[in-house]
Amino acid sequence: MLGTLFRASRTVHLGVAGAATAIGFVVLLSLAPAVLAGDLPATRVAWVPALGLELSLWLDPLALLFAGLILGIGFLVVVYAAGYLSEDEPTGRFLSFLMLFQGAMVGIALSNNVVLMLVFWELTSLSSFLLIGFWRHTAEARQGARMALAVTGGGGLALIAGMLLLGQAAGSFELATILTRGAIVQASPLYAPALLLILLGAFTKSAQFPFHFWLPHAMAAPTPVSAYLHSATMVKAGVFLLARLWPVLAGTDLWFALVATTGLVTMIFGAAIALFRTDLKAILAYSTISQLGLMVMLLGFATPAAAAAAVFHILNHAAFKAALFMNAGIVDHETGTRDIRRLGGLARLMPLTATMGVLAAAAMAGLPPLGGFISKEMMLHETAQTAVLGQTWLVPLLATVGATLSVAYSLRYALGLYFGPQRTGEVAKPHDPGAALLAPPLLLVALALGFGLLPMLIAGPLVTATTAAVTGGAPPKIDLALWHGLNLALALSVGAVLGGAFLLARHAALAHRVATGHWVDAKRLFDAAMDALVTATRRVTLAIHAPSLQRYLLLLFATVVVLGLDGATKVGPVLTGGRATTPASPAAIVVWVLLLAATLTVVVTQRQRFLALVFISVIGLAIALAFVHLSAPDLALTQIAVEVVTILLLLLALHLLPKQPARLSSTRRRLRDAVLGLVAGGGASATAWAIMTRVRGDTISTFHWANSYSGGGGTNVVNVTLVDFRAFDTMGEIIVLGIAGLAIFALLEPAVRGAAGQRLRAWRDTMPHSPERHPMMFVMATRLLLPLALLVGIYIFLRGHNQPGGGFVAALIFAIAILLQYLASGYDWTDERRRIGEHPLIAFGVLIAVGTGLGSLAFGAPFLSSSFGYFHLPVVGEFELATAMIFDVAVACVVLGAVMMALAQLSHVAQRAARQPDAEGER
Amino acid sequence: MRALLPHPALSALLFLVWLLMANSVTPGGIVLGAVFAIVLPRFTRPFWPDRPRVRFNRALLGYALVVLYDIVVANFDVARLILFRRNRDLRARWLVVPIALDTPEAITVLAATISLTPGTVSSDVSADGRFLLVHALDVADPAAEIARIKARYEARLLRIFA
Amino acid sequence: MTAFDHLIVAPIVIPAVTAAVALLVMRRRRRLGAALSLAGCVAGLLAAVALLVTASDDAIRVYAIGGWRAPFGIVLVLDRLSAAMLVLASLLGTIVMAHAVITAADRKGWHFHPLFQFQLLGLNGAFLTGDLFNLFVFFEVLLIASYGLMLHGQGAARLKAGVAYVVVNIVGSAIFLVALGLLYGLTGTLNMADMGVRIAMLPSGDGGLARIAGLLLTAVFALKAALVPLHLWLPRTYAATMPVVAALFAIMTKVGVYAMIRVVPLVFGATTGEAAWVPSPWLAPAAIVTALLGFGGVLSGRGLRESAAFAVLGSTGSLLLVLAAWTPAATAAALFYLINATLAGAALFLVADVAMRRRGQYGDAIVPTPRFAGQDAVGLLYLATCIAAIGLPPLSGFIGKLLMLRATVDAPAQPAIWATILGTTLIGVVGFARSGSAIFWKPADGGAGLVSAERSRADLTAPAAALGAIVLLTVFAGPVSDWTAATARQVFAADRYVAAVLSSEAGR
Amino acid sequence: MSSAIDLAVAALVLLGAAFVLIGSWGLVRLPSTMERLHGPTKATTLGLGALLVGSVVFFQGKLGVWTAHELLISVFLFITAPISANMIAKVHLHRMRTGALVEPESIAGEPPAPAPDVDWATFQAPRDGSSASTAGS
Amino acid sequence: MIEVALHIALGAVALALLLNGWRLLKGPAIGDRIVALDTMVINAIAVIVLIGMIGGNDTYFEAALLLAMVGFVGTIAYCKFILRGDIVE
Amino acid sequence: MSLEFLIASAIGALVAGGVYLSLRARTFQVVLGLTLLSYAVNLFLFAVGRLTVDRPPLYAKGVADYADPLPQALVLTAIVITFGMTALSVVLALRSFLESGSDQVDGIADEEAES
Ligand code: NA
Ligand code: NA
Repeated sequence: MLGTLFRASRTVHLGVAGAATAIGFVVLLSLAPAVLAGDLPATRVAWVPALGLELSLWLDPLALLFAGLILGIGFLVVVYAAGYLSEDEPTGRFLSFLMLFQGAMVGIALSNNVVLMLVFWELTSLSSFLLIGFWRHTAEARQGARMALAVTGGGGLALIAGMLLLGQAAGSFELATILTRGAIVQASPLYAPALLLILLGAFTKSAQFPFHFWLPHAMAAPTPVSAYLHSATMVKAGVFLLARLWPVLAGTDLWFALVATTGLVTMIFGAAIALFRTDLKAILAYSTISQLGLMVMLLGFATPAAAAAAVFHILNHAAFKAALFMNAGIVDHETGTRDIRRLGGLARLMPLTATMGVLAAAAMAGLPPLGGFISKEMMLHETAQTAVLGQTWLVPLLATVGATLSVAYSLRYALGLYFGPQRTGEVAKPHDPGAALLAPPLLLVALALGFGLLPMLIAGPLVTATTAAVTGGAPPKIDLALWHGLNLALALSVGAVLGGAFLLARHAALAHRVATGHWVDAKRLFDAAMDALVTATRRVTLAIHAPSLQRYLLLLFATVVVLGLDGATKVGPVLTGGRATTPASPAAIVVWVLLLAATLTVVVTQRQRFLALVFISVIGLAIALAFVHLSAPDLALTQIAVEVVTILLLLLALHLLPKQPARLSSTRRRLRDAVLGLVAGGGASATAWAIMTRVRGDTISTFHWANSYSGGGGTNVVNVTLVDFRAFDTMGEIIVLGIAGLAIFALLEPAVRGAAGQRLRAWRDTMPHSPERHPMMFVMATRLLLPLALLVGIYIFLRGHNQPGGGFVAALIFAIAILLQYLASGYDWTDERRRIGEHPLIAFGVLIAVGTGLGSLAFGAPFLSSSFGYFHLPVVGEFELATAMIFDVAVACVVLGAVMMALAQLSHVAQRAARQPDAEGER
Repeated sequence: MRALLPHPALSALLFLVWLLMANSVTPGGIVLGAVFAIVLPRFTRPFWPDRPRVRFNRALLGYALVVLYDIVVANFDVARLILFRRNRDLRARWLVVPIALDTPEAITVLAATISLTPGTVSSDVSADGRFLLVHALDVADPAAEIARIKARYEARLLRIFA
Repeated sequence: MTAFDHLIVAPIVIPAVTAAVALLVMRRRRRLGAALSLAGCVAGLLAAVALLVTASDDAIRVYAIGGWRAPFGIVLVLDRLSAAMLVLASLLGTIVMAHAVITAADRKGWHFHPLFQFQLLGLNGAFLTGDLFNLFVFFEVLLIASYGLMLHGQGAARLKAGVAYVVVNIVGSAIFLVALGLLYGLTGTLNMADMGVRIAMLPSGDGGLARIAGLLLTAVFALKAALVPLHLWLPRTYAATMPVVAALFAIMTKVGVYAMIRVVPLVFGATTGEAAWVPSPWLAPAAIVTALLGFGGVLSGRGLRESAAFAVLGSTGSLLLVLAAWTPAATAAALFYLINATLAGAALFLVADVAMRRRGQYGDAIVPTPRFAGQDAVGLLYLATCIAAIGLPPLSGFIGKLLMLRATVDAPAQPAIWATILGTTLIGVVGFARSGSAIFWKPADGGAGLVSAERSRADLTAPAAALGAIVLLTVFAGPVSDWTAATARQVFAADRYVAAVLSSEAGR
Repeated sequence: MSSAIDLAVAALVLLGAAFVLIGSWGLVRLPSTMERLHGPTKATTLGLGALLVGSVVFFQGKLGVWTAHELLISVFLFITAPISANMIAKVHLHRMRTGALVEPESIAGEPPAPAPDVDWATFQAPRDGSSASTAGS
Repeated sequence: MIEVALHIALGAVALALLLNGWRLLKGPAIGDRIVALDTMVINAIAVIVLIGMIGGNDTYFEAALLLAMVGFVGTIAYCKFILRGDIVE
Repeated sequence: MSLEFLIASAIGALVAGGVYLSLRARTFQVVLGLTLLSYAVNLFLFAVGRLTVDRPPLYAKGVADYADPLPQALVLTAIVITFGMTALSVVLALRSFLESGSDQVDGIADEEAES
């Protein structure tokens, strides 16, 4: 929302944010009476039906409570931020993140669809990441933000799984529906995993042990954020979730064991640490952890009364903890430090701040007459009702320990800051800040006080209604009061206060022991784990993804071999089919021997590259002969022509490459590759054998045969297939060739500059050369051959439709005829005599091919439909014209263009490099 | 005529080749062949700017017959050498043939002829274009062989390439 | 036939003509060529959208090229799946092309525009064709165009990576041909619909060969899709090429996925006996490792492009993992996620490009830099893109992941699938948070800001547009997911496809 | 008539094949490259020539099909074969001169120089303007 | 009679091919190998002609023609490579 | 020996050689390997139409026995495409060598350069 206002003034930012929040709060207040009276305002807009995700919002008392907290405190935080953030901070960015966060939190509170709630849930993680990292230049902010994101975002992912399972078990993603299906869910086998995953989400968000460690580091955020996120809102999302799903999830032994235990442990653990922190915000952060533990524990008890206690404590905690954070922020703001050891006796200098701070701390300590006292007593009362492992004393005792610790750290905060010897941090005479900083905490402290003095009036109806919403049952009868008579809870409470005072008195000694002890620091563990993860991942990633083509190919071949074996062996393999084999003539066997020998020789002589090329020629020749023998004249023609061009290409490249490089592979590797090659070759042989010996079934080429002449106008079925039945393939094929030409041009054109150009100029052939460039006989013969070859090419082209031949072979013949001129007379000589550039040839070829295709549309026929006719001219007689021949012209154009482009570019790259203007400068 | 057919000999060759390829003599084939025989030489003219004139005379016919005859005879001679002569008895020699022909085209034809008749292979030309290096598989008298080549082939070629 | 029936060839004709004309024009008039090329992209997009609208009536349209009816000729088939892929490719192509023109990346070497258009042609052809060999041909078109594009701008690292990319894919093409040959030898047909029918009727002794063919095809598609262990080519290729090209390549891996979605249910579907669902047992484990390695790579990436490349890898892994269940629901979810992953992957590279342009000598390395122009705006774009790529709310990646999770709720491998998807998301979140905070938050020592060549903000247009597409996908996630669900149903109703193709009136 | 054709065809084919074989046998048994170079010329000329003529006769006489492609094959071979031989000889000369030959030299030994201060083109670039030079044309 | 003659001829040519192959493998000079390859091409033409005659089919002659026309290009290129390194100057 | 055996074993030999060569550490050998592989693939693709001697697919009325034309058309397409790919890979190999001075593809040169 504020994103667009990035450049607007600070006042505008604050105004908009404050107003938006205030309006939201007011709207909420206006709905509150109805909600408390039992109304259930709701709205829904479909979003992703396939997911069961819809924008479904409702406002029940629990939602009201949370949304109210979020918006109310949110407004105060905006006001506070106005005083807190200096002029040069980017308020626009800050507030837009804050508003995003606020919106997401309200969304969690109001969601009536669990999937929607997940959306908001993860959004809060994200926006808190941005807020914690707001002061991004500091390492703590960045690390804190990342850690918060990792832990809460990660928990959120578990929550996603949990919620989806829950929805699956309940048969709906509508929260209202799910809440009514507790029995079904708890009976479902999905209950346990769902619960575990959901708790993971809740506990991480609410910083429950052992996921608590991110919260203190989130304190790197600006204080308004800490006040907001880490006291009032985000961390409570976990608690909210537990409360929200109470009717479906609570009440089982598993719930109790997990939730209550985690809460209790967290309560004690957080409090104990809080006691020994020296950073004000750290003290508050750990206290928050502890307090959250308390709430979680209460919800874990799964009784309505405990739920009521939790609800009331949520209210109290929101009030006093936000106030405390703001208080700490003021102190930090005015004194320049948050180190409690460097502060003291501030009460005289900052009386208003001190008053608020002391009152809020008292609420946190659970001292009367503040609301904190009431909720703590309710808590102690509930623990007294709870037996674990048959022991009734265990839980109350531990809870009292937690309470004791909380009294101690609260008092330490209040006394350490405001009383005792005067220490003022960085500043000589700090003083109370302006109204913007004072008013919000003041209001909150007043609230905390009100919760104690007039609990039933201020909070009674809300707590009652909310508790009912949490438990999903009838509104419980609750009695919020400071005095419930002399009972065990009061005794425990008093004990806690006394114990706390005692602890504080011995604090110095204890702190020394704590400081000298060896403690496992969760953050350091987390960091170490993260670093280890990153290092390990990087190592694995680098090791796996080494830039080795050999490895890529090895895995590819191995995969294919494994898959092939899997395919062949799973079902009973039948190797040889029923088709009669064809006896081989001696000539065929000889050609086969030559092919095998040549192949073997290529492999053996691979490092003598020139020789290997000679043997490649032999293989090509053998295959051409095989095609002749096996009734494939078109293939033979093509093979012969392509072979020549390929050899020229390879020779051109070889000229500039090392000719007899050293061996690189170890014997072991060569052995491995040989084995792999033999296995792959064996597989290929077996497959080929299997298919060749099978009786051929009915094939679509029967149709091609039958329709070649009547429908395609040609007797060479292969050619008709290429230019008619499957002309579309051919179009793609010539485009491939055209692209190859273009890509080769693009590769070689710039090769004469830069490093490649230098290398080309520095390159000296190691072979001694004959001084003769253009042998006379060769030159003369090629000049005679040019028109002859062109004529043959034309002939092969024209007859292609009916006899072996066609545009492709014709173009190759043209290309070879021209290349011969290059070979004989040199690049420059030939190049200046050429008539047509390769680029236009390719372009026009493609255009002609597509144009032929489109031409048929004009006649209402599909793309690339051919037509042909027989015409009669005087003298000439009857002849055939077919659109397929135009298509074949396109083929010839592209092939000629691409082949010429590839070879011409390659053939004179060295000369071009030598002629490069900067060639002189380099020497 | 000169503009239409810059190289009548080439055109004739192309026309003949076309008919051979077409495998039949139809009116259509003749028309097409004629078209190509006219167009291709013009199209490829830049690649052979100063083609020598070839005379269609008796020398040409005589030359062709002589060469064909020599090829057949030499084939049998060399076959005998390959089959029955021991390697150490072979009298392989380099022949340095001085040539009077003065166009590369004519020299090429001479060299090609020598190569086509088994037993002799044109291996190189001197840098000044005045000698042909011929490798002979088995000659008793190099001078006589050189004289034979000059008399039998070069003399006729001098009359064809005027 | 009405003129509208011919529209199906537009996605092939438009780029072909644009490429050829651009090739002719570019030599003398660069700007005009670029403008034509961009116009070609837009025209292609419009045609694709029109086809999408056409396909939404659930009919399967068959167009017999050359008038030769299936299975004898090559037919183009327009169904929901092909239409959706066409739109996705065209949209991506238009955005990327715009970025190339805006940032003048097209002038870093020769023939960018023809190669780009041919690349689109190859993609569109692959999506439309109903013939397996024709699919191979279009694979080759899109591959060789991608080789050219990948090498655009050159430089030692790019060339070196290019060699590996090209060679691996050439081998892949060879395997494709073997598989094709085997299938033709067994069934005597090349039309995919016909092939499925004929495989179902093979004598039992031929089952092994059919299985081999199916698995080889799977290997080929897996290679294109970069599925472990055939993924090794991807990270270097994508990281070494120009980011704008890599952005277009975001769809390349998806072509492999598309091919699997198209071919497996049709040719190796439920009725094909011994060959039924033949790739299944291999797919899921490979996909799990792919997702892990992909997002692990995001975590350990040293540069923005590298981590983006790994993110593409990871997303492919995730979606193949879900796809491997071979149910309509899973396929629907995977398709939705595929759309998101393509756009998000492209956006990642585009943002990386923008960052590189502004960070000068720091390039895309994940190290702190002095402040650079537009740091906040680029940072914000990066954040949003990462959110989409990794699948956090509120963008469509999240919806995609939720859909995938839901679709696999009943899958036998559900715990593994869920753990992989969610676990890799977490790894990715941590990874992107690291890279983002290092680049956009952490200041380098030495205070002065970077003076970058980039002054205008025009280069933010295309990434913003990609993001805009993602936002639209999010907002209209409902209709889109309905579409993908209908698409998946269509894909799995192979008999309908077969009936449409083989009984088509079209053709001779 | 038919038997005469049969006989002619058989004779021509066998003659051709014999020369092809003898040529290749020469390639195997002759002592060094230059001598071996003489073998294939038999295959090119009389070997293939006889086969091709046999083929013309065969198709005309036995199948009634007039084919003349065979003659074209000979035309092309007559143009190209001498060039191949020439180039291979040049390779041999070049290797011999640069001392790259490890195998026995030709029994003819080193070629004599054509004239004082003139060498063969393989060893000395053809002089401009001479008929051995193709530069400028 | 023709049948027998053709098969004998084909056998002879095949044997010739085998001899070429032997020389090709053996060398020893690069020139020997190139000669062997060149001869192999010529003999291959003979094979094609014979196959055509045996099958009574003149369809294959274009292959032979093409081989006669372009077969030597490879030979030349190999030679040029040895002589000059750069086959196109 | 049958023709089928000859072709099948030739395919196997070419595949074996192709696989081995393409696993070598330098680009040129890899290109040679690819060439062998493509020969093998073309032969295979051709062979799936079954082997037929002396029956080229040239249409004539009444002829029922002919070589399957379709695989031939496919192989033609494949040959052309393979040629394009070979050309590109050869040029790319050369270009890469010129740029970096190394024709190795085993990644070892890169690691040296990086360290
Ligand atoms: Na050159
Ligand atoms: Na001779």
